[in-house]
Amino acid sequence: MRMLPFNFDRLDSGSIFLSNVAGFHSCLDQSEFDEFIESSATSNRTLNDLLQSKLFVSDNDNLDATQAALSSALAKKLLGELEFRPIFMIVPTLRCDHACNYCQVSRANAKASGYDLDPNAISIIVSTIKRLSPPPYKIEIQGGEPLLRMDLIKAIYDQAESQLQPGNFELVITTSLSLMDESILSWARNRAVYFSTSLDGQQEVHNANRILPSQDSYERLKHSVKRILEELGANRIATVTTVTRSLLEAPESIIEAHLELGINEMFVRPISPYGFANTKPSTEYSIAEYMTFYEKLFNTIIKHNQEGIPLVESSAAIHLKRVLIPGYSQYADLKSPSGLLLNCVLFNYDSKVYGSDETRMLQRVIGDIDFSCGEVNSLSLVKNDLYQKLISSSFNLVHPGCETCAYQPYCGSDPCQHISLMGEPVGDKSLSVFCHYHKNMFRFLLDRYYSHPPTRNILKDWCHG
Amino acid sequence: MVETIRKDVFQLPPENPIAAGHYLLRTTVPDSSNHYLNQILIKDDVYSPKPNSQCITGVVRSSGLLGNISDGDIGVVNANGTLRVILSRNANHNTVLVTERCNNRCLFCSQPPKERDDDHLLVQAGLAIAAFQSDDIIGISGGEPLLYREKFLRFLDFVILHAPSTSLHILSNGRAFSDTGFASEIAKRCQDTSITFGIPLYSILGSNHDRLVGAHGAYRDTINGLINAGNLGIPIELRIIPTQQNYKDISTIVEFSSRCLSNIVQVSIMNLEPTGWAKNSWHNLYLSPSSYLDDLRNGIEAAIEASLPVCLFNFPLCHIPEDLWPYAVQSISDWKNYYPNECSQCQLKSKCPGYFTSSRGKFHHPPRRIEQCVNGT
Amino acid sequence: MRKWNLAALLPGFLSLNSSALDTALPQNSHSDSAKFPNDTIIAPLNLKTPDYIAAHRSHSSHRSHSSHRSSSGGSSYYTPKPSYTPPPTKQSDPLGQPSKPQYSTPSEKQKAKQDRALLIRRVQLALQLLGYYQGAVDGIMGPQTRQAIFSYRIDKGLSASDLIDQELLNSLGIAAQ
Amino acid sequence: MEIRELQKSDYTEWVIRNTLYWLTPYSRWQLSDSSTHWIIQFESPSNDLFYELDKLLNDYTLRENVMEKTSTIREAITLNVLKSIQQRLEA
Repeated sequence: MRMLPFNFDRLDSGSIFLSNVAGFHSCLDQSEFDEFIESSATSNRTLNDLLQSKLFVSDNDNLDATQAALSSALAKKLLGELEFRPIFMIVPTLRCDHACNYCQVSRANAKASGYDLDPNAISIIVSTIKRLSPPPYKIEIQGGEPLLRMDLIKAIYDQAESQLQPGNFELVITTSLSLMDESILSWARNRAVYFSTSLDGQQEVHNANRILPSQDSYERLKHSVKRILEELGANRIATVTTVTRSLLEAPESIIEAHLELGINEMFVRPISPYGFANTKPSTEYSIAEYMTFYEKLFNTIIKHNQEGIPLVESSAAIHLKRVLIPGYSQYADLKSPSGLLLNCVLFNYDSKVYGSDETRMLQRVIGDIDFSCGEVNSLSLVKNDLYQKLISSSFNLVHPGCETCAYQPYCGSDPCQHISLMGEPVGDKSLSVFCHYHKNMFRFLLDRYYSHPPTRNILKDWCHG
Repeated sequence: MVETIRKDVFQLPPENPIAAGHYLLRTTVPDSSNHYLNQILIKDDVYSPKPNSQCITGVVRSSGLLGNISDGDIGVVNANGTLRVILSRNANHNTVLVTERCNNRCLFCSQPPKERDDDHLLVQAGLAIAAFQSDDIIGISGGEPLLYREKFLRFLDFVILHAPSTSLHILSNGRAFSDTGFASEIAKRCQDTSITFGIPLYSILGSNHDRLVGAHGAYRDTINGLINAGNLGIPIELRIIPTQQNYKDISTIVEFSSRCLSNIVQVSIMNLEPTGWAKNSWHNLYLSPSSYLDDLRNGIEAAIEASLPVCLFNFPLCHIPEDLWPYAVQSISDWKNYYPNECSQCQLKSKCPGYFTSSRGKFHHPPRRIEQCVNGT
Repeated sequence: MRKWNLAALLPGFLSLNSSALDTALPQNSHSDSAKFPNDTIIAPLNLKTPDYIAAHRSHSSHRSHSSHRSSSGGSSYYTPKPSYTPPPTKQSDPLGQPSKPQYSTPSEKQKAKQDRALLIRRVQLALQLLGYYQGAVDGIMGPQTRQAIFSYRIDKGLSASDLIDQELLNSLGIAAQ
Repeated sequence: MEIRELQKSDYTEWVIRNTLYWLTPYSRWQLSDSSTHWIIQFESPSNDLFYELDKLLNDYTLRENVMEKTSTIREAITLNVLKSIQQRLEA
């Protein structure tokens, strides 16, 4: 028997997680692992067959075929992740009614001028979208607070309907919902319009993060979500939770907030460590602290599931899907090369076009480099040196630190984060927040998946649901 | 005699004997000769004068035959005076055999191979397909059709030229595709017409696959072949037949296909058919689906996870649990498909794949009670 | 440990998507596997319908992979049969369109001639199918046809000649007229 | 400040460098060597650091063991794939 290349990592429960370039994985216990390293076989015949079927080992007769299979799989994976399948983001305004502590997008005052999209640009933006990719289209309206310019959102929808054809696109509005009203609801009713909103916890936590002059961000959100659920249905609203320092101590607050609003699915993530976020010492925490929090949150969610309340945490689902589902590469953060440009094209309010939400933010902080790929009228995506360099340097297969990591085939790369924190796109993984976060998520989730069968069944439902 | 869904063999009336060979069967008098095959006219038993046409080679008076064919079907007359309908417009599935030669010796081969020159089968198949002019799918089986190599490329060219609307589904062990040049030639032809290859893979353990197909080195060729074919754009239906030797490998075969192979258009999991050599070692091969349900389910799950379409073939519904019914398809060719008497009361009969006629006697696994009591109530 | 330099290859990687990323292209043009000649190892780009999860938050309403049933049915190989349409006849073919009206039977000689042409045609088709004959399927016993018959007979160990006889017809599996 | 000396006969440079790569978050370090030893100087030693050091040394030694058996195949696969993609792009 001939051993084939693989990487490994130790899970908390003591088992050892193996993966190879083709994306196969397997879990061994310590003694099986030792035997395998020693002699390319364990004393468990069934396990040996499994390891052979997953291309961790080959019989000598078929070595060339096995090698060809590994190559074919790697090529399939690389080409799949190179596919250009962008989500199109449009920023109708940078103005916002909120003044949040950690606002990731530098915002503009609600009354400021010069931060809105020129209505005449909309038709060009939509025709550019049509030229760039085949249907279906997903158009995400970003901000600022886009509901400040509902007129522009409607114009975008109308343009999309006439140029892209109904049924070929959907519009996702990312909004705090503070300006939601009945007229918006009735407009959305028969249109492919979805809402995505930030929910940072229950009243106290949410209002501490999401600062409105009237101090009632949570109440407004709660009312709007209730109306969306009543009028449009549960599939029209989704939430994102950004974990701040104050939430770290109170994971159950997220769950309670979702239950209070009647939403079963949550998407929880750590605060972005970008240098340009208004990070004050009070909002900073380590990934170790985050994982302690996440573990509590996760355990409570699983407990709810076991008691018949079908809560879903989507970050967990996304990480596991990357491992369990061959070809799953729709999540821009977890792919290599990075999802920059390949998964996202952003049309900013000032007609500039960016390859991700983060690049337009980087632009606000690092003014002397042009992070855009030009204006919508003079777009040059391919010839842009900066994006070539960024994407080129985002293949984690060859990154120091990643090449011996067992999660490399499932992980991604974030050149923008590394630029913002370390001044270069590859980053020192030993200090990288991106690496710490994702590595620990994989490690934690796979441990739970393999060491606890009841949890495993719930996680399977999340991945397949 | 068991009642099949569609009868396909008929004894010809002894008067006016028809010479052996392939014929285009006509129910109306043709006004022109056929380029590819001689034509015979099928009439009912009532005597009528032989029609005055130079375009037909003979007349068969048989109501039984007439009732079972359509104008334009293809039949083969044997020396013993029987006629077998090989391409039928009424059939759920048409297949032609192009060779009996094979480089595998599958333990459950339904068409045990013979080592002799049988190029004439390829010629007859080509002429029959051209004469049949179907715009549907015709199955090509063997033997191993790709043993023809160059000739098979000519055969495909012939079909593309003379029966351009006909799609082909070709059963092959895929070993020939390990030759990249040959695979590219086939791939070129897949651009011109709709061609799918049905290729079996029985295990990702090379020795296990080789043992089941009775040929050392087969796994290696088939794996290299599947990789080449898929990556070159040849559409592949991947076939898995669970036996006692490989039922545990179902889900790893599926995961392998989804990670390493491209262009898998369908994964077909097929219940063993008790014909040919499978009968010899039936008791060492056959495994009742109920004894490997978890493996079956895991395989289906793995396919769904990877967005690979998956189907169960030849599984009577009463042999698998209800959650797997959506994947079971009625697929047994109608001329060898039957339902035992016990099935007559079953409410699901119309949706059920039923049995192979060959599964009678000691190979039969009788219908069972379905949990919800739909069987026999 | 690495002897190869991936970064050096990457401008190429990017140009993989250049057709998609170039807005100067005509409408609806997008990256397409067919544009790239396939190599043995490389899988074609799969243009599957994406299961969108946005960089931020996706709406879970469109999870394409959960459509369990789309796969079942196996209907791709078992579709209902269309009704029969007679084989096309070529205008240029005298045999396909009998020039004489039905009431006037052709002479025995003429019938034999037509039968012979039909038989030659089928031999030509069979030899075309087996790769021996590249000429026109015209029912005429020309030099190319004779050469093809000769080669075939030699290959199959039949008696060496360029004639159509029962031995040849049996070998090819063609019925005599 | 604390110094660890590791025998060169026990650990290769590959193992030492990969191990140290992941120790940066725990402490600043400096590597030097004598003819027989790797000499590592840690600025802020701690129990966590040395626990991690031992674990990493152990695991990278195992990885090196695996690499020795598999690196030829690994290189071949990666090169083969990249070359094929490149060829297709240039075609």
